[in-house]
Amino acid sequence: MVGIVLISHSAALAEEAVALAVGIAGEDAPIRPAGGTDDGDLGTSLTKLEEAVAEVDQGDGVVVIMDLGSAVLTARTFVEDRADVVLADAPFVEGAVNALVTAQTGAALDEVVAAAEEARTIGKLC
Amino acid sequence: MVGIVLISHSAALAEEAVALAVGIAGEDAPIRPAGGTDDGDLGTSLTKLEEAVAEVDQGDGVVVIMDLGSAVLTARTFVEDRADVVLADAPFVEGAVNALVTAQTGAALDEVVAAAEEARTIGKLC
Amino acid sequence: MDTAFFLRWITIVTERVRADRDHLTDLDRAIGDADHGANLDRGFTAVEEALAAKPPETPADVLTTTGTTLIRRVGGASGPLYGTLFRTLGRSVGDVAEVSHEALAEAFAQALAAVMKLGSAQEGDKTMIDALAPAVQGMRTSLDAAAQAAGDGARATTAMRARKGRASYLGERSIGHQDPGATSMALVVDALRAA
Amino acid sequence: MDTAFFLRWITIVTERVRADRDHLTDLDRAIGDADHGANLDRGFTAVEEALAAKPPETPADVLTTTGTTLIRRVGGASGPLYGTLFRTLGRSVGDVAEVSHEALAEAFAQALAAVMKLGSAQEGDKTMIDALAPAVQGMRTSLDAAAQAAGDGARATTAMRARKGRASYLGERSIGHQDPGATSMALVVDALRAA
Ligand SMILES: Nc1ncnc2c1ncn2[C@@H]1O[C@H](COP(=O)(O)OP(=O)(O)O)[C@@H](O)[C@H]1O
Ligand SMILES: Nc1ncnc2c1ncn2[C@@H]1O[C@H](COP(=O)(O)OP(=O)(O)O)[C@@H](O)[C@H]1O
Ligand SMILES: [Mg+2]
Ligand SMILES: [Mg+2]
Ligand SMILES: [Mg+2]
Ligand SMILES: [Mg+2]
Repeated sequence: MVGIVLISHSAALAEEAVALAVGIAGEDAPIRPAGGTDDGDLGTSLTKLEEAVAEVDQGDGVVVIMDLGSAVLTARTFVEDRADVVLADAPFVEGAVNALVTAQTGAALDEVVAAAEEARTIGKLC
Repeated sequence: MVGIVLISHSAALAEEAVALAVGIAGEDAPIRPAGGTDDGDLGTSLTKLEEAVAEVDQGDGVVVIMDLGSAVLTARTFVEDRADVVLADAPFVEGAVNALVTAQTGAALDEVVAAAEEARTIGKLC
Repeated sequence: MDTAFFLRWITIVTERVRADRDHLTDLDRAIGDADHGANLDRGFTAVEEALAAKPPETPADVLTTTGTTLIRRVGGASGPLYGTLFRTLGRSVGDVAEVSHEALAEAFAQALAAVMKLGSAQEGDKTMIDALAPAVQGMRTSLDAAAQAAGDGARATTAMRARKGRASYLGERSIGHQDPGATSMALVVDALRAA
Repeated sequence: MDTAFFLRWITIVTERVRADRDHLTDLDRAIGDADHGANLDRGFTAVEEALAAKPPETPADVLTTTGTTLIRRVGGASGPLYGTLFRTLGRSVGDVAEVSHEALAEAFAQALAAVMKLGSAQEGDKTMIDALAPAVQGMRTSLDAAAQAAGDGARATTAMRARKGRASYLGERSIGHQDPGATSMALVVDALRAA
């Protein structure tokens, strides 16, 4: 199955977004948080991202969802030499839920990315 | 200033999203989380929403941003009889940051709602 | 149907929700988050307390107190939805001592519209609407017909694919399980004929 | 310019970052999150250790190790950006023992393009690009001209409204403060002529 990593400036936010997504979609597909710096401060860590990607990588590709700022830059730097890891331009929480739900159906990498990105356009009030 | 409330199924997610937004935008405009049930379980609480709205209400209106499911239904029920409280159809984390940043400039209620909703369309990778 | 009738209705619903609590939660375990029985039991227990604390004087009092309490105490998606159902019933029957069958049927039709609007759900989305909408049709004839239709509607959700609520995230995998909210809605409507 | 030249450059940058740490952090306090000095100090301290642990054999070694370490250890947006700058310099100068002025100027031009692409930033967005882009122009003439242009560019950010990075969230209120990243970039470029 496709793996999912949530990278955020905030370790707690990434963890809670993972928990919410797992609460909704279950734990069949692998998803991990990569938040905060190596020292646990606010910021992002390439090392944490690498570790999280390695943990969720089952050989079918990995989708990374970023919140803002340095998370985006760190993720972009990471995928420069990883064709099997794709960044989704998606809302952090909603994209994570959609991606996990889709990954669990056994969908392919591009389908999981598309599901995450579609979260942008799904209205909550209709 | 316009107040902002984040309502989520998860108390921790709402708290961390508030913390991230405050970390980026500062604390000039009021923002509060309303997550979880009255008993602290996963779910939503009208009472928590009412309390959070009361705390951030400075007379200039309040924007509520919801994550998913029962948070949307609870928020919708709440605004039935509150014309000064508006629901933003926005991504949870990104909408919160944009709303708070805009509220702090002293912007009006409709501008803060628009800022939150614009977060849908702002690409992270360009 | 007077205040005592509506109080009996709510009491029977409360008892049956308590009795079926685990069954409703099991249905929600299959396609949701395993809390629907617990949510409704918490909600109706609070309703029981609220009605005991301040005895209602009219049918509308019973219905409005029930709805307002459910919105506040259920904690899940079903809280605002059932809350809106009962509050709309209360508003529709109005300030009278006796509610005619026709007035109740009209109130249910209005409540259906309000619940559909709140949840943006249609028939066929595998939600409580799939029991409530046929019940509204059946109620044009009798409470028995309404109960029968609600039960049939709930059972028909098994074959549906969820398009609203948590179960919608399961997509295809939501097929083959009866919807918990449609099941509890059939219970609520069925209790009317026992009241 | 040989391996020793590039090592001296990085050493001077490390020392100056340490000396200016509080100033850079203060600039970031005004329009960011008050960590730019701490971020770069942590990053270049790690670079110092990495270069000491495995002495580099070529200019490219110095530059690549610097970039890779910064990406991994800075922790803020400036980490991937400065990391990409140094790694692109390393890739551009290639496997040589001596780098000509022309080769360095060309490497800086390529690094500018890579950093702009990574951050999707343009000149005028009030970022490190506003010091780096004029430095690349100046470097066509001399290291002195580059340093002068980078410093002027950094100072010119004061009047700009931020369009990228955290400061962009401040909108109008970002005007009137010099950008921390542009300030550190001017320091980095200036250190070249002291190396
Ligand atoms: N948008 C909606 N419209 C109508 N009914 C809904 C909607 N969302 C959920 N439901 C109903 O609510 C039921 C779930 O209730 P419950 O388990 O108490 O809430 P939650 O899903 O928040 O845990 C579903 O089985 C479905 O019938
Ligand atoms: N997208 C970007 N493109 C170019 N430079 C950027 C970008 N985002 C941030 N910067 C630069 O990074 C500096 C901030 O670095 P730093 O404080 O270390 O990171 P953070 O903002 O994550 O705390 C800014 O002053 C700006 O010059
Ligand atoms: Mg449930
Ligand atoms: Mg629930
Ligand atoms: Mg900073
Ligand atoms: Mg920072």
